[in-house]
Amino acid sequence: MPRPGPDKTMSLRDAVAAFVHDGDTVALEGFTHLIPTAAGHEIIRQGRRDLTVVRMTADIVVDQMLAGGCVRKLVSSFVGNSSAGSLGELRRRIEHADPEPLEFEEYSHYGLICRYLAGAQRLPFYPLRSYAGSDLPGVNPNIRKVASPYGDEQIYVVPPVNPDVTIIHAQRADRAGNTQIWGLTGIQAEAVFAADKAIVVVEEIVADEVVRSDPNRTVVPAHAVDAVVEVPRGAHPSFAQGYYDRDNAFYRAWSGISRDKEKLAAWMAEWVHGTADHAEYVAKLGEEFWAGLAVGEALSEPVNYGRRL
Amino acid sequence: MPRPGPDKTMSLRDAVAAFVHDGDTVALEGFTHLIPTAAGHEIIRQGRRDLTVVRMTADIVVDQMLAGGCVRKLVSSFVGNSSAGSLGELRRRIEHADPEPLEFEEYSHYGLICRYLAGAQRLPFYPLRSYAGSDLPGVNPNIRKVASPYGDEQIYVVPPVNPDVTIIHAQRADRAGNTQIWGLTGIQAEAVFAADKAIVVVEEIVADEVVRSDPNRTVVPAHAVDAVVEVPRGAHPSFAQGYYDRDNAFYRAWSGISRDKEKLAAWMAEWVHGTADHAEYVAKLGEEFWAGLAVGEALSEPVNYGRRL
Amino acid sequence: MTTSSEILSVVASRELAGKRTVFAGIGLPTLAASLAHLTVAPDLEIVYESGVCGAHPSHLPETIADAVLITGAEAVLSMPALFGYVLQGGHIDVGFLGAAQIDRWGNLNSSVIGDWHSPKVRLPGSGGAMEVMANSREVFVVMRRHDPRSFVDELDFCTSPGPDRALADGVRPAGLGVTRVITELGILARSGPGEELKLVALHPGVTVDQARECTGWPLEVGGDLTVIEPPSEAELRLLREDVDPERVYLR
Amino acid sequence: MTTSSEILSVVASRELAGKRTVFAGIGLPTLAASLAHLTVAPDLEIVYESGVCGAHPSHLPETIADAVLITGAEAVLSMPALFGYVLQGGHIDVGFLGAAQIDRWGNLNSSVIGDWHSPKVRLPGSGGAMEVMANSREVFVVMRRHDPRSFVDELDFCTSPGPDRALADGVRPAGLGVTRVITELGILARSGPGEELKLVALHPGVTVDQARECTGWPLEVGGDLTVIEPPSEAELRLLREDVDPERVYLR
Repeated sequence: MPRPGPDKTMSLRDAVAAFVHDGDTVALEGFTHLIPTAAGHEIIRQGRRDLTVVRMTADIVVDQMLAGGCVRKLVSSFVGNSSAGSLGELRRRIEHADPEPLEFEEYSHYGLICRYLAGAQRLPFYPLRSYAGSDLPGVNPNIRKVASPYGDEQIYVVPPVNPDVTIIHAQRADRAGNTQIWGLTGIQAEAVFAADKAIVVVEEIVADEVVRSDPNRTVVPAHAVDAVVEVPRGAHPSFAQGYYDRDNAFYRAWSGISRDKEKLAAWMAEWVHGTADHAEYVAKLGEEFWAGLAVGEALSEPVNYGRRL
Repeated sequence: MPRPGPDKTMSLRDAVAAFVHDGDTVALEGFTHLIPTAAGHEIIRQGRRDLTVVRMTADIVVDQMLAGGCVRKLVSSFVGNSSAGSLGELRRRIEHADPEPLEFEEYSHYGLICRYLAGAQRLPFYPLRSYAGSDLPGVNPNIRKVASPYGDEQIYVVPPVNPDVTIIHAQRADRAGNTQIWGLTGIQAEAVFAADKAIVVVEEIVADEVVRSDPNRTVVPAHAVDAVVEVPRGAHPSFAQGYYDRDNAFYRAWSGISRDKEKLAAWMAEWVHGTADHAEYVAKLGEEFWAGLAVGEALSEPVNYGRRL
Repeated sequence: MTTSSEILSVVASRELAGKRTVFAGIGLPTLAASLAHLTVAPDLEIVYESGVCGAHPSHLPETIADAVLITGAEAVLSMPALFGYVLQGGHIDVGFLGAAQIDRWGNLNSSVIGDWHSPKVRLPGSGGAMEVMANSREVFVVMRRHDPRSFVDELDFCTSPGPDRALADGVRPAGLGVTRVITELGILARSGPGEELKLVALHPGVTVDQARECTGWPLEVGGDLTVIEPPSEAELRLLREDVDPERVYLR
Repeated sequence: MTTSSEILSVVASRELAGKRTVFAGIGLPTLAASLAHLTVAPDLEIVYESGVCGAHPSHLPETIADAVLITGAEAVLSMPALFGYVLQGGHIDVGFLGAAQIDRWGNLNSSVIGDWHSPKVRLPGSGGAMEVMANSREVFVVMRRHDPRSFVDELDFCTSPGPDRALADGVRPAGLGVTRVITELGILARSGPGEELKLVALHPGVTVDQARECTGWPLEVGGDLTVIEPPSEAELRLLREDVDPERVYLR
């Protein structure tokens, strides 16, 4: 029997207004692929303050949110502009408390993954084979040790993270929030399940039939999603597999932009505060620019799910 | 640069001979879907003894392995013939030690899932929110408690399981062992990663290009697989999504067959010991029978992985 | 004539008013949930233990893993995701469970009759029942037979403990445990930890004494004991024509 | 003329003889692994931190998550599967790491120069480096610059500890830690816990004294100190024509 799920589609402006509040803990995930940049920019436009941002790879979008004055605390396992250089604002905040200090809670990648795993599973802690002998537990009291009840082994554990809201970017979803991702799927599902609320930003909202033709492709089921937002090219300068490629030139340029406070302020004024929304940002980049990131076709072979005769 | 992986294809006879030894701990997984029946039958034909069998849903194939005299100990979270009745041999072993006792280590589904998760991740234990107040920890000393280091909370934990060999059935794999499953994927990936050796039995071995057209469909990567075995219809009486449907009539018949020791012995003699291999078992069932389990077409819509221009 | 299966399905469906997610096995629970979706809970989604979310089956499924549940579904999840993120993660409003034995606190036995070490009858065991009990916001139990062998003073074995037993074991439970038991005689209910199951409703023509005789503990009666409204024409028509037209489970 | 990148890639590739799985970042490690696949390790598979296994890229990738690594790959794994099952599960023979500082036990710093609480330079941090160190059977480090600022007597901060520090912390390590450090001067090596990194090989023309001067601890020399065989014609041809024909990383 057909069961159209509830329609959770919203504009990005409304979704951020409804689900991101001053002082919230906000997780933005996407490992190099499908970084929710458009959502980060909208948070800056709406002037959110005192956020705790959780993100495994704190990269350009985090540096921009820092420059936007949105962030009091960062929880991360890698703070850098990929392999393309430094994050100017982040380094000023940490190295010089300029313009103000940044609280930084530091993990390794798997440590932060395990925090999401614990959060998604409502576990009080999650064990992992990292941290033994590292100086990190000395500067992060959240990293603790537990004795195994099956021998004399000890193991480090991390506590759950349960963001007030998790924001991810994906290739497509239906109106109810069934979200499909291909290529790198990262930690998106766990970050959504760990959160109290979840916003899914997608390249395109598709008909229910498209999603249902391949239910294994659904990384996040509708019941875990609160808002579905269509923002084409919303992951720029990162990429969306099969939609557009990574803007490597912008990654390389970011070190230079962010190193200089005035350049950075000018960039923010022009590209974030100076655009009403992501559609304007996309249009401002221009069709010639986007043609340079266009990708060709490499279709998956269909599989047969079968039909009872 | 093209890199043809090593060819791990073998016959089922050779794979069982090479990787399943008397006294081994053998995990057979597949939750209703893709149950590795053909592999269970080959283990019986080769007369393996004193196995510890790990399987979440101990159902018909386990009852058959018990009847074949292969099993000393069972680790499971559900012992029954789906919703279609009882397992005669299993009940005789447990209720009457007839013809001999069966060691039984009992869990809940998530408890056994967590044992695979711990095994796959080389963790000394895995926490879960089950067992509090249950009588199961009283009869299974492997289920223990740990105090959280983040408050006064206590939580039950289970130890890892690391089978000597895990056997799964899948729709398809390439010769190197990259294994693709759609429909219910269950606990197959974790059961393989937890094991020392892994045998993947498939409906069909496909060209490398088929697998590579959709890498997200690969549930188990080649480096975790030791043998790839092509056995069409090797999951009967369970089903393979898109290949053939479940033989519900056989499930319903099993209670009657297994309740009666002589009937059971006759069935084993005819269908397992009386067939040289699964191809003979399939042929003996006959094409008319298989036509009754045939399924129609419901193809997934292709997705675009993209190609750099 | 209305069958016992029809009555139980309809009564259970009404209890799902306004719920969003239900964890259900095949049979009466899915009939109840499917009917509720058409009546009192339009946004209801059935989540199956096999990992299927948002199924749109072409035929009535015979198992929780039936191929027809997968084709056309909205999502199919792995076991770790289904049990870890969805169930233990707290996304299930109502879990349906059955059992061989239930006690006054809603603790359930699905493991053995007799002693676990040498049982008279070996039953299937927990499966995911323990997880459904520990993690759903509340649990509904549908028991066809209401008799003292099933409604016992003391369980032979506690497979799936309610929150009272969890608390006694030092663990703070996530949900309320069993809140509704729907039987051929009526409805037993409790609102959560610390409370016994009380008789709150009877089918027309059933007496309090009958219910007490069929219950293995001294059954208390709730202050607001009601008579259950029989299935309406509309409910029966939906059940018979839309939910299970071939009467696979409405036998 | 042979460049320093070419020499380091060739020397590192030789150390991969017979290995099956390598965890590598983009740059010299992938060049070394790709060359090894064509020479001394025909079954070698590169596993990327992003989750890609068995990549068949159409173009030389610019990051470990480059779209060209995904299209046509044999498998793409989620982060929990990649870090939990593949890496922590013990499926990696050799992990490649870099660092700002290394000490004589192969402990690595990629977090800060100066004090963590108010660093002179904030570096990217662990990423997955700590996990690669803790879980690979052994770790190779390629350091372009061999100088006392990088090869230090004492780390400013220990991000990724070797097995000696893990043992001192009461945890039994899974792997051997750093076994090879390949630099512009030569190769330092140790076979596992309890051993210091010793100088075992020098590039032609480099002296022991030079290596000692460039190392921030009193560098011991292994008994079998050898001179590194320069890249062969065949190795250079494969590297230049097949692995990185556009000289993206061979700069």
